[in-house]
Amino acid sequence: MDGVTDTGPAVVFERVNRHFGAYHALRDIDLTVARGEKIVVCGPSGSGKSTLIRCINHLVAPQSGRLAVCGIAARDGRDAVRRIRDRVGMCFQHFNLYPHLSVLDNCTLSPVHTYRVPRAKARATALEYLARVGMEDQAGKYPAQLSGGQQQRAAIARSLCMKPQIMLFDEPTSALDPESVGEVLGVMADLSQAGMTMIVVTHEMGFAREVADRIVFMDAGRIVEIAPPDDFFDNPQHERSRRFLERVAPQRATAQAQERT
Amino acid sequence: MDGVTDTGPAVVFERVNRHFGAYHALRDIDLTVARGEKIVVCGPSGSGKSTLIRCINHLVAPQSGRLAVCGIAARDGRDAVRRIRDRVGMCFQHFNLYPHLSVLDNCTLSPVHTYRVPRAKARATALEYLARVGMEDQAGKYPAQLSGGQQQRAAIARSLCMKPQIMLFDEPTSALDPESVGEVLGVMADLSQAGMTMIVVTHEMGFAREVADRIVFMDAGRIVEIAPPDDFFDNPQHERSRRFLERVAPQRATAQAQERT
Amino acid sequence: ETIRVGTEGAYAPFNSVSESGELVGFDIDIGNAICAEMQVTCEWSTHEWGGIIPALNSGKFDVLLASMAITPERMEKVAFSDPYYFNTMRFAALKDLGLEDATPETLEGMVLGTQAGGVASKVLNQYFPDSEIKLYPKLGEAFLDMESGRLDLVLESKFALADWMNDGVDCCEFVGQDFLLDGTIGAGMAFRKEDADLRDRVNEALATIIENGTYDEIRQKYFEFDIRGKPIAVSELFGD
Amino acid sequence: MGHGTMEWLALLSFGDKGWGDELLRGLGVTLALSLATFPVAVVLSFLIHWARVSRLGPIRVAARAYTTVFKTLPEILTLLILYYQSQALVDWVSARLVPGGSLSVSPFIAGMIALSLVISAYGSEVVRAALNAVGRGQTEAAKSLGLSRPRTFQKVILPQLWRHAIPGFGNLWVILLKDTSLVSIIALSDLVHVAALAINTTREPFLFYLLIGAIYILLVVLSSHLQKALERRASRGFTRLETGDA
Amino acid sequence: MLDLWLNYRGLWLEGLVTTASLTGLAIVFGFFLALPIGVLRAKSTGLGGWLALGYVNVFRGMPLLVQLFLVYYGLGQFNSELRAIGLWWIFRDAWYCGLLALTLNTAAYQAEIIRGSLQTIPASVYETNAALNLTRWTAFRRVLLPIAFAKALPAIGNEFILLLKATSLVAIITVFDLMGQARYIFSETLDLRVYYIAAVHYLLLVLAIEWALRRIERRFAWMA
Ligand SMILES: Nc1ncnc2c1ncn2[C@@H]1O[C@H](COP(=O)(O)OP(=O)(O)OP(=O)(O)O)[C@@H](O)[C@H]1O
Ligand SMILES: Nc1ncnc2c1ncn2[C@@H]1O[C@H](COP(=O)(O)OP(=O)(O)OP(=O)(O)O)[C@@H](O)[C@H]1O
Ligand SMILES: [Mg+2]
Ligand SMILES: [Mg+2]
Repeated sequence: MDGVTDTGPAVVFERVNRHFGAYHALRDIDLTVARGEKIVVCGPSGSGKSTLIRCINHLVAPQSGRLAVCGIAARDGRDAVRRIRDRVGMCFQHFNLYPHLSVLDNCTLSPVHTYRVPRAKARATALEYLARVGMEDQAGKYPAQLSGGQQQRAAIARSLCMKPQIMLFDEPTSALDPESVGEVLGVMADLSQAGMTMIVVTHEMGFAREVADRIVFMDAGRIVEIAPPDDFFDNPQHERSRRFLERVAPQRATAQAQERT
Repeated sequence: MDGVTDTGPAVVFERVNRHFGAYHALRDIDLTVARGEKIVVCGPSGSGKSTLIRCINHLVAPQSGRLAVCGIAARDGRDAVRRIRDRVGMCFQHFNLYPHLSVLDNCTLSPVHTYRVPRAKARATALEYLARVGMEDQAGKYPAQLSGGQQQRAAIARSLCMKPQIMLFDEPTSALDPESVGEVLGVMADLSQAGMTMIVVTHEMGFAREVADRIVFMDAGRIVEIAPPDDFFDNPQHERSRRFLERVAPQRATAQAQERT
Repeated sequence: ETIRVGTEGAYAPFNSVSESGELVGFDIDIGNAICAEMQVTCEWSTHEWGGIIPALNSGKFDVLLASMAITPERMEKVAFSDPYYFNTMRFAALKDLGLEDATPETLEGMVLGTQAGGVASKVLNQYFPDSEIKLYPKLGEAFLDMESGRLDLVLESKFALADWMNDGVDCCEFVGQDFLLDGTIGAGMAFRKEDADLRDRVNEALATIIENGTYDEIRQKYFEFDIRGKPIAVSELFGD
Repeated sequence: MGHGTMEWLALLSFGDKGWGDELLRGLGVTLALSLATFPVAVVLSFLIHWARVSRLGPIRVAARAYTTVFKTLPEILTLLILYYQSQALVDWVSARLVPGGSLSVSPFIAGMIALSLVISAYGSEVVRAALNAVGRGQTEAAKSLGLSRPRTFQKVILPQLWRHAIPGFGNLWVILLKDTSLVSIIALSDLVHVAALAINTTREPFLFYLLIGAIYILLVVLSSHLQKALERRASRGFTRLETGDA
Repeated sequence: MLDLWLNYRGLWLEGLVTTASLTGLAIVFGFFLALPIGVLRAKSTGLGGWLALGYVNVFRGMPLLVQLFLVYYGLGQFNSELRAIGLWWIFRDAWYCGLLALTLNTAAYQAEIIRGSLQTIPASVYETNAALNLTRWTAFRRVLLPIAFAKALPAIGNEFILLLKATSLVAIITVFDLMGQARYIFSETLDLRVYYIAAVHYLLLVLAIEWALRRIERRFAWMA
């Protein structure tokens, strides 16, 4: 939101590492995400997917290596983190809407108080984005009055109000009931068509196949495989990816369960 | 445990009803379970499955109709309920082991204190049953030191220590991680092969198909359909059973999810 | 035989607790003299002033010996012995005020204090409607507030006030006259109404110790003057 | 006022001229009253809880009324009412049972009764929360294994209950300890009452109230350390599991 | 019993007003005092945190009765010093002293409530604040405080009722609140029913507070 238009890659990881105490959560991550690219990150639980994308907007600080977002590295001066976060929107698994604010106020809080956008203008922008996610008629409601799917769409609109260049999604549909998954994935697909740079952690393999430019598969803190979706799903290169796909592809999983008894 | 060997049916429900306040949880239940028979009860959430099997050992008291277990009805004298519970073992979704007692003490508590079995004998019996569920080497541990699957197997052993004639299982695997489901279903399959009368609430359809003599399908407090597993799965008679099977059979569910995106 | 005697224990010099934790004072000595005369053992206990009559009536002790003024209201609840002295009231005022006299007019707007539930509180409520009145659970607390200047005057037993002011306190001085609540016939010991027997025996013993000089001996320990003379009634002083 | 440190120390000395020994006795009364009341209050808490979940409607209603009343009345009012009214009650009962005998309810007993009533009204909630924390599953498992109700309580519920009840009861103990100060109002010679007597003659309210305030703080801090230790003990069996070698 | 109330109804009503105003003012002043203390307790591990902990321990560790005596009679001993610094008008008045002691006391309890609710705010809220680039002050004022307050509301409501009961102790320092009036009327009549009448007043006050709290809590329906 500070007017600089960057042209280089959206995100660059170079040998990034992160420990939690003794636990090595990210190991030598190398990854370059181009402008407008859509990345889906998958992998077993605990493999470091969340840690990876949280590094991008510095909810988790990387400990070694280089990480540049829109050309800005966190080390570049005092308010670099703020400038990175200006450019990066994030949606969480549990939506994380502010429960005490209406949907509209959720959307205008940061523009009004952080960016000093006049309140009327912030509202107009918010309503525009809410309309884009099909939530314009819910603007006055509180999060607790909405379904999970509606909450997640409101959260997406809230992020868009910051006019980010990159959107991060951490399992945006895994806390939703099956009926709501579709509506959120729909909004995300729209967004991708509009050319947003997106990095999405998800297990929705249908979505991944459809929307992703590349799939990043992680295990035990490492990126094990990066491949276009068709290659990844139909011809996984690594033993671990294959095992993972067996487990998340339900047809095979069921077959296994029946063998057990 | 009072030496009477019964020969009639294991459980007989005749027009049994149960209300919770205004809610009619069991409606005119008729069901006869023969000695040695294996019944799987399934149905949507809230349909009354748990209530049905809890009636059998009087954790829930039926309000009208007749319910006889091993020929004993609760009305037959003051300690009828106790005599029924002597003959019926139960395993719960959340295992309900006593957290302050070791596995072995969990198994011997009731024999020693209720049935006055000498402690040494009770321990020998307990170790025997623990061996049968593959838990003899965990006898000294406390429940919280065990995995979910181990806890459930310990709970099964604990029930067996009472030498029950009927075993009830209320969703014994639904609180387990996928890897542990198999070990518990395995123990249950063993038990069924040994000729135990079993009534199992579960959504593990593989297990149901393999082990059950009959499937009881419930909806909204009623028994909607009773059929042998092959008939039930391949050719459900009722619209509701069909809808239910569509939902729990994962192949179709996945197909649906993918269509959405 | 044991007689259980109740008192307050916070009303020097009549009844109070010393540094060594013993009950001391004029009331205590008189009580002990009476018990000795009756050849019984006194068993003392202390009670909160505000509830001391209910405590007597509910049987927590048998004789109430706490410098209680005999009033018609109280006589409805309990029976009294013959008066054993006249507890006259007097105002003590802050010296800074430089008061000449204490009348309802001169004390208008001032803060007057006394112990709740005593005869002085009756006088204040009845005759001083234009002053602010503060009532304390314990008399000692009223003295603390005089010393800190929260109270302008305190109305209480002249003897209690004298005892306090003799104790190295130089904030205050007596103003006005001694007086007595109307209908009061002195301080007496109280009994449950059904214990008339006990009361008669105590009256007898009281008469004896007054006669044989024991009473005066005790009185001289505490007061240099006679405390059995009857002063002027309050209604004559302030009444309209 | 105007006293130096030496004079203050003299006031607090143990002996005929100082208040040290009286204060110590007052502390004894405070502690004795708390210690005597607490077990009664705990047992009452259980009884009230059971009454609240009783199958008999009138008992449930009575128990609800009990907790509502004693949770809304100021403790000092409860104490005064009980102090005077309980004597009337005792007289009424003893007139029927032991003709001629007159029992007197001492301030100590009255304080004990009043504080037990108040504390147990809150305590029944501690019991309820602790039982909830133990969970219905435990009772159901015990039932299905044929354990009798008393056995279930003794062998299954009680050993687990303490762990969940200690913080709640610890809290109530501290409240009780402080509430004993109210008995000074009915002239029981506890710490506060002794302080008031001392102030009557020494005219040093600041010193004495500060001193007994510090004593109470000390007691409360000690109690909370004791409570932490008990909590650790009670959860030993359980935490071992969590850090165990499984 | 009604006669006993009617005979003294002026006093009863005065007492009711005194009790209600003392309680209401103390809870509000106490809240604003508790706010910084609670925040320090929750956030600061340095000197501020220690001081806040000390405050809480002192005011929760002493019986309120002792605090009242200490403020009223204890500080009264220093009347000349207080006069010198011009604060005597507060300490001269028993009502102010009562209000001061009650405020200090409830602030300690409310600070712990605020600390508790601040500490139960999940990490996800802090993460969201960071992701939305909120400044620390905006995050604190617009997000953390409202959420903490809503979480604390039931406990503060409870504290309100406890404080109402505690107010009865100011009677001991000569304030004529409900309890003070009851003690006075009792000394006039020596009739135990006076205390039962006082009890009914307290019951009604508590019911009124509970009713008001339910209404306020309904405004925080978004907590669901
Ligand atoms: N703040 C933290 N403190 C300590 N350990 C952490 C923290 N965040 C993550 N971890 C650990 O790092 C590892 C990777 O966590 P991460 O959340 O990135 O996994 P994930 O792939 O997102 O898993 P999931 O699919 O369960 O969300 C886990 O073992 C986790 O316990
Ligand atoms: N103790 C109880 N008190 C009140 N209602 C109850 C009680 N137990 C069960 N119910 C109600 O009875 C209905 C049937 O419950 P039940 O537990 O038997 O369903 P279920 O088929 O086992 O469902 P699930 O698959 O969720 O376990 C539900 O609506 C439930 O809310
Ligand atoms: Mg994650
Ligand atoms: Mg169920």
